[in-house]
Amino acid sequence: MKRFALADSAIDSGALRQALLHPQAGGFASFEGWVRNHNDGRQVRGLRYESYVELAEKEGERIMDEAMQRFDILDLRCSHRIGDLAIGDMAVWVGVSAAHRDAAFTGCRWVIDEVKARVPIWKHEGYIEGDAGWLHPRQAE
Amino acid sequence: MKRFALADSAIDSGALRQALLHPQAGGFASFEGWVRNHNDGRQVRGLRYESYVELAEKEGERIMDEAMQRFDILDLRCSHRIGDLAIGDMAVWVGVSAAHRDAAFTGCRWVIDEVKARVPIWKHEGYIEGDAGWLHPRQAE
Amino acid sequence: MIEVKVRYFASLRDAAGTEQETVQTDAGDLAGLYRQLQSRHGFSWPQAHLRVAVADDFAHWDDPLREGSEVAFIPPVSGG
Amino acid sequence: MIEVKVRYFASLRDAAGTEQETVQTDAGDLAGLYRQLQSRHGFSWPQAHLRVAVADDFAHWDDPLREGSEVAFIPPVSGG
Repeated sequence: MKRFALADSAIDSGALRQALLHPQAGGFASFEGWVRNHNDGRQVRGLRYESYVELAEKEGERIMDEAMQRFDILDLRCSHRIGDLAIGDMAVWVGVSAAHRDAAFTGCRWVIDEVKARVPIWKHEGYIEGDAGWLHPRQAE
Repeated sequence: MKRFALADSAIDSGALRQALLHPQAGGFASFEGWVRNHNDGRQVRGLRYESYVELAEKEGERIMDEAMQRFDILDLRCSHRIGDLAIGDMAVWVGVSAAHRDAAFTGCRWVIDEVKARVPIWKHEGYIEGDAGWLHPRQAE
Repeated sequence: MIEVKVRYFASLRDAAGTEQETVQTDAGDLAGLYRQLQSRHGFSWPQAHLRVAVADDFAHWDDPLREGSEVAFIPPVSGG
Repeated sequence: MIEVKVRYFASLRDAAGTEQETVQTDAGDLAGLYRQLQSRHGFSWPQAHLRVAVADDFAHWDDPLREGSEVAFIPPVSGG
């Protein structure tokens, strides 16, 4: 079963959440990344996510497996958009269910941090001035 | 505007989330408490939440105001069920939007912890053996 | 003697057998009122484990009682 | 000389002017291949800021190159 997915159209977070319902679950933490209208002091018009799909799917799934090992959680899902997005669109969704809220929060936070650091997806931002550029933050070395 | 509510029927988390959409928001963290089928080693059949409504609404709203002051967040909502709930039902929902994910996560976690510690709501659990009882955890003193 | 209204919640309500009652009391403060009601109803909660509210807001145990006050005793909460 | 396939992403693709190309190379390892392509395309990325993949999985810069390998150079990621 795959827990991580790339989505080339709007993420259906309701369906992802539904898969995490579990009679032993007492807590469910989720995170959504939304396209915001500003970044690093510039006004953003919209953006495009590109991915190295084959590797992104593998690495995303490895993050899901590691989270299941590392935290006392019941299940989790993550979906990341690729393609063109407008301000306010959901770029990424992470959901984690657990017996207790502490593991749900910690697992959810860990997953989004790992996805941002490890999964080969790149953001191409368009600015209101008409120019555009790739975001390539320096990795922790 | 009220950000905290007691709900005597199913929480409409979609509508609550909708109120938090904001063009400056880059991150949205949410937490749901679900009624789980076990607690403290006992099998739970269902539960009932009772509240001191007048004070719970005031104290809940104070927590919302404190969170707005304390964290770099854009907006938040919290709703807590009262009345009879079955296994899997949503007991509480917290959602927080922020420019960056760190504040969204930290604020969301803080709110659910404060709500559980401070808002006069009591859980009456029914067990599969047929008995039932109030949960009155010892407060941090 | 003054008359106050007292509200009970959760296990305190079960122990009192009522959601609320009107009480005649000569207690000087909220702590004194709780001692009187604890002995009348046999509440097992020590005062240190409870909070107290007056007129729907949290109060201090040494706040004075006033005629007509609406007092609530609040056992440890368990929402969430 | 061996023949390998190279894929580029994001700003590296813009700089190379292509998503992928077939390359004849005598480089002994992935680091050597990047040095050759960096000089050919004028990539501004130092190798230390990139990761490298072979056959759709992460690889090490000192892994040897094999005939037919599919290599990808991965600039710092920015998902989320």
